[in-house]
Amino acid sequence: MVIKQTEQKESMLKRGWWLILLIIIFLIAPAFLSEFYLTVLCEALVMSLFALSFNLLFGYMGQLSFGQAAFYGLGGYTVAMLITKVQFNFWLSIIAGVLVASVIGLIVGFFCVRLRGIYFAVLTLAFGQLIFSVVFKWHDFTGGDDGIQGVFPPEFLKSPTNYYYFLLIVFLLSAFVLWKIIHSPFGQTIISMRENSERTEFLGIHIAKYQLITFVIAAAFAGLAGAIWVPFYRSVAPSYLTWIKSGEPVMAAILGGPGLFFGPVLGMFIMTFFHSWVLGFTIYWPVVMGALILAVIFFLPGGILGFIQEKVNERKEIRNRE
Amino acid sequence: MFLQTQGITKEFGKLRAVNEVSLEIVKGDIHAIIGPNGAGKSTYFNLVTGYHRATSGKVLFKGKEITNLPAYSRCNLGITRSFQITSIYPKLTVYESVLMGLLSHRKVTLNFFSSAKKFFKEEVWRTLEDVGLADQANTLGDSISHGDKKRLELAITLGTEPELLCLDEPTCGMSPEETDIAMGLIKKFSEERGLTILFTEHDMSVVFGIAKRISVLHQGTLIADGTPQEVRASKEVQKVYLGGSA
Amino acid sequence: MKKIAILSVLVFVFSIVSVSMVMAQAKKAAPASTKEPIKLGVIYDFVGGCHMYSETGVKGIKIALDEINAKGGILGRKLDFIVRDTEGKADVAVRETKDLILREKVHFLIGPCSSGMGLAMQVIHSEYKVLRISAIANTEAMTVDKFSPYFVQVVPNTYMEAIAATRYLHKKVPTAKKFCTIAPDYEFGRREEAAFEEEIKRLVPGVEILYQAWPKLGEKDFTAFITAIMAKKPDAVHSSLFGGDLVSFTKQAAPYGFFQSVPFIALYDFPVLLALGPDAPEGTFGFGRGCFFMDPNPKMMEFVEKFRKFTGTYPDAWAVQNYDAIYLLKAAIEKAKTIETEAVIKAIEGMPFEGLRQKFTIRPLDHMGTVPCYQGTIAKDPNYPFKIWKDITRVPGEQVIRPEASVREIWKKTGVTR
Amino acid sequence: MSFDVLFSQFMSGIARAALLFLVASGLSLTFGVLRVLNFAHGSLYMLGAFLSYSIWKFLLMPVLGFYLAAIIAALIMGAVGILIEYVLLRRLYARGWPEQLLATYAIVLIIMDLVKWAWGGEFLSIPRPKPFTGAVLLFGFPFPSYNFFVILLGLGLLVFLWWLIYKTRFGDIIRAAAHDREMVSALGIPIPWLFTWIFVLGAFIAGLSGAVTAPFGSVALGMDIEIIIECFAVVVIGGMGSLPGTLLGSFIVGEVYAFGIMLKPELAIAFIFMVMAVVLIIRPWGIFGRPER
Repeated sequence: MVIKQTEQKESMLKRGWWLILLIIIFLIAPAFLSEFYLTVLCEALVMSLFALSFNLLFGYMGQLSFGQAAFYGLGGYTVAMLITKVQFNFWLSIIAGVLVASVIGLIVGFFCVRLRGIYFAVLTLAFGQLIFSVVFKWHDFTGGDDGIQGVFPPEFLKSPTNYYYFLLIVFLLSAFVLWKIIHSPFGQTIISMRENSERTEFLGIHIAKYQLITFVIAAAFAGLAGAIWVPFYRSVAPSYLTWIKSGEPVMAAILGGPGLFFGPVLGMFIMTFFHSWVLGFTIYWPVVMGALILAVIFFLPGGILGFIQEKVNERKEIRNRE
Repeated sequence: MFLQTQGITKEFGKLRAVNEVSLEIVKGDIHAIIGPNGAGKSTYFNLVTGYHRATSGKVLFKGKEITNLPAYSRCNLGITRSFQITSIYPKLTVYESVLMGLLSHRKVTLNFFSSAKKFFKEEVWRTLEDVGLADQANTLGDSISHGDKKRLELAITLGTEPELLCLDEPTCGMSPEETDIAMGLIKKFSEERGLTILFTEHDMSVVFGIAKRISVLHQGTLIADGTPQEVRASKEVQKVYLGGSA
Repeated sequence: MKKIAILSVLVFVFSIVSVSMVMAQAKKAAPASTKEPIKLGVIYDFVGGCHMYSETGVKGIKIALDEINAKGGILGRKLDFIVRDTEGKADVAVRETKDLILREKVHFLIGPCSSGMGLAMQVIHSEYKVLRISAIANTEAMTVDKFSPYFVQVVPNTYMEAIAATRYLHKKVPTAKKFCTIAPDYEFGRREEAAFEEEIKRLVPGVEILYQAWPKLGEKDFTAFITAIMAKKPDAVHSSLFGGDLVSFTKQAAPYGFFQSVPFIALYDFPVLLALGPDAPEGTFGFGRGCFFMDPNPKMMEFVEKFRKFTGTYPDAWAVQNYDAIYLLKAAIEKAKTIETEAVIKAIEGMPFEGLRQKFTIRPLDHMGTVPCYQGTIAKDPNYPFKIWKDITRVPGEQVIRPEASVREIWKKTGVTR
Repeated sequence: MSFDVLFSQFMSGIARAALLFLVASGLSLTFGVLRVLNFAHGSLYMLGAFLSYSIWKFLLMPVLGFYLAAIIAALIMGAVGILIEYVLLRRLYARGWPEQLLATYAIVLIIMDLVKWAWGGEFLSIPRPKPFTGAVLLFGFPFPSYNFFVILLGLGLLVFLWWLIYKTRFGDIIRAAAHDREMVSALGIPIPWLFTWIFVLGAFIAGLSGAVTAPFGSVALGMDIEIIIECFAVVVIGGMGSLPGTLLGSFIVGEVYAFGIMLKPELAIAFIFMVMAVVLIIRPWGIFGRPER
């Protein structure tokens, strides 16, 4: 179905050096990036974290959720309300945002994990829209349609470059944690559940419990992404919770390659830079994005990174045979 | 008392697939359940392993009632099974598949941070060597031969270090040589690891060669239960097997 | 082998990024000499109901710009503009605002259409100290609650517009005591109905608001709201429905005999009346911000000719207000003799201005233009293929603008220091 | 709450239900039978509405104009359905349903821009067709006659689909395919062509329902995003691939929305998703649906 390749055996050392090179590129990026593209890079980082949290469910647990934006938005709204209404401490508001997203994730997940495939997708879509319509309509509490403005970070984080480094640290830490989870015994369990849930159940695994834990982790990281994003743009709006926003990580994962850890990250980077670049000279961005998706689905079945992975493996096999 | 079913019954609508079967499996035995197709062998098997829930009657394991326990809890008590259609991990390597059993049994699956590959290296290699799959440790599940897949499933179940191993037609679809190897393995594990084996089979020669005790089911009811010699001599069995319809 | 391949992809992605950076760097390097054109960032919502208003707004800007550039521009510098779309999403609106300020280096901003976007942008361009003029979005939150010195409004805000409309409704139906309201559920609708409630309580002692309907913006099916309102049997209904929503509401309410049984006032401006054509309910009241037929002064009629030559149709309120906004900016720059933001703001405060909607000034306290509000009754007119208004009243901004004391009171609550 | 208030609210619920049934019945074919999470159904509905507006404006026939425009628009949308299914979806049946979902999502983006580019942002509106302009007195309460037309059309479509699905061979094959795709193809029935016809029928109904809703309100951008989620709710509540299910689903959603507006206007939309979630939790395959094999 979706997963062509499982994770090749990677020791940290063998992959290590190019990862470090990448992090260096990220560290020196602000030096030669114009402030606008630094903003776009920040958005790419946050949305990549959102895509990673989504891919924990889709790529690794094998279930497509179409309501993850609800947790992303809830994280953002919690921070916005705490900071603007009660002038709560910035760092604690972010933690609160993650907690709120996790708790709602637990409640929603409790119902969703008993379903599979299309039913799981449609139920998460229904819950996502339910949460969106409550936030959208609860005018006096959430500010209704135009959301909340004036969500300022602490003084030293007001400059975009400093905030960029803050986002980079949070992204790298979260990516590291997610990487560890996927390669931990817990990760191995959810991958086995994806591959053959009946076999795994008969090895003594309570499938629903593990899916619920994964759902809560995904909701927590989606909430974190929303929580660190809202102060950067100083405002949050209900459009953060719609099913259209939930569709973005789905696109990024399938574009980049859901079978690989960094697939959704590459997918989201391409989408974000592509969007801001195309929007620069035309308002007809959606048709370009639609064409790009169709191209990838038909010509690069495993996603861009998946395709490259295959090419690399083929060349490796040819070399081994010689 | 190792495993006991008391008047266990299973109905699918009006069809009574298993009809009040009371049976006892002794620890350490290799116990076969035989009967013509549709005799209710698999259904009985599924009742013991928790795949189906019994309509009535009791299942007791080491004196504790497990009739309504879900499959994963029974597995944690030490009952694990293989499936008639081999159920393995097509996209995972042989090594990872066997490791999964161990991770679950040794209760480390809620560990979020240490790397899964570091766990139980010796046990996995030992099991792989026991079933003769050590050389294919890194190949994917769906790119090994049919016989190897059966042995892989056996290795996976051994990974959970069970006390009672239930095998649903372990030699189905195997050539005579493969059947002997498989049976040899089952006998070896039973002796080496003190495993109680419960398996269904419809090939007579296989059953009489290895089983210590045999139970015969016919249209859901138990018609004979005892040593291979007693069962071979019993009139009902001959009527069912040799005389055509009962 | 694998790592080289994956690295090649990521380097490839970043090469696109760095190439476009180099282009951006080059542009930044060029010194901003006095002869450089004055750059105007136009940012509107080309989505849903706002798409139509944004398009006509941009046409109004184009006409004004062509005229000004034909006469040598402002302070001898040509005026050019860049149009951007917010897609109706707050995060896209904020990013586009940053792009216009940081990458395109615009000197002034104009827009957006929806109030929600306006609020989200206001925080950003105030931080970067760039002046924005609003010619369509008109929530009072922009000039009062979330006041920013870097913002000027030439559209009557929700408070002014609702007060004027309520007075007209009361004048037309003095005996009405029981009211219902129906408004789109977002910033604009909420503010208008709040102002209506405040004013009707002042005008009619013992007034009763029986039911408030809040269809979502872009609602397609109003039948449930219509039947719910008619069931309450109100004496009159105030509404701030507009555009596509008002068209749908009107067509769905007509067969229920809604317009015959209850006096109704809503934003029946030119685009709505054009779309409704024969379905436009005669005798129903409308309020608006200045389409051509609401203020047929000579300057306006001249603009109508130019607009019809350029677009083949009549100018609506959004074209008129955007046109006025450009000329207001021109007057302020010429008075300040520089395009430096602080000087232009100082010049624009209290400056009297003669636009298509005749005279108004920009109040120094909250940069709110004392722009007029118009009301009228829908009627046929021989020389137009669509219905327009009769017995039109033009309420000057001064009569309905929120008194300064009340503005300062709100500022205490929302923490604005001025 | 006097009787006539409840009755009028109930009737406005019926009007909305009839409309929802028109649109959702097409979706219940593609989503229910083909199990394709077809987001593009809303876009075909919107394109049908815009096309019928342009054709009606072009024809300018006083009475028949509207009906002719609706039929032509629906036929064009059927052709577009063939294009989408044959060129795109047919290659994806072998792949997983997430790819199919994303392909329909891409089509939504493309059609959205196509409509924005071709028709721009004006609010286009078609007046109600001749015989159905006024209102009918029902128990003393005016009820727009156009709503009757929509209800009649809905019933007509119901009978047609019921006859097609339960009384023809083509229908038998559809029901069999809905239940077990491999078995049907094993019997030598050309599944690909069957699926094309189902998708075309779905697209035709989407186009027709778009044209029929045009006189209701304004034909404007955003119709697609608006309607598709409610259609999913209708199909999911009623039961996938079951016609009576879609009828019941549209009735429930129509009435929940109508009475929601009266009791708690703010939460009207939320109520629909609550019902959808409850049904999915208790009976994932919907009230009349059958569990997937």
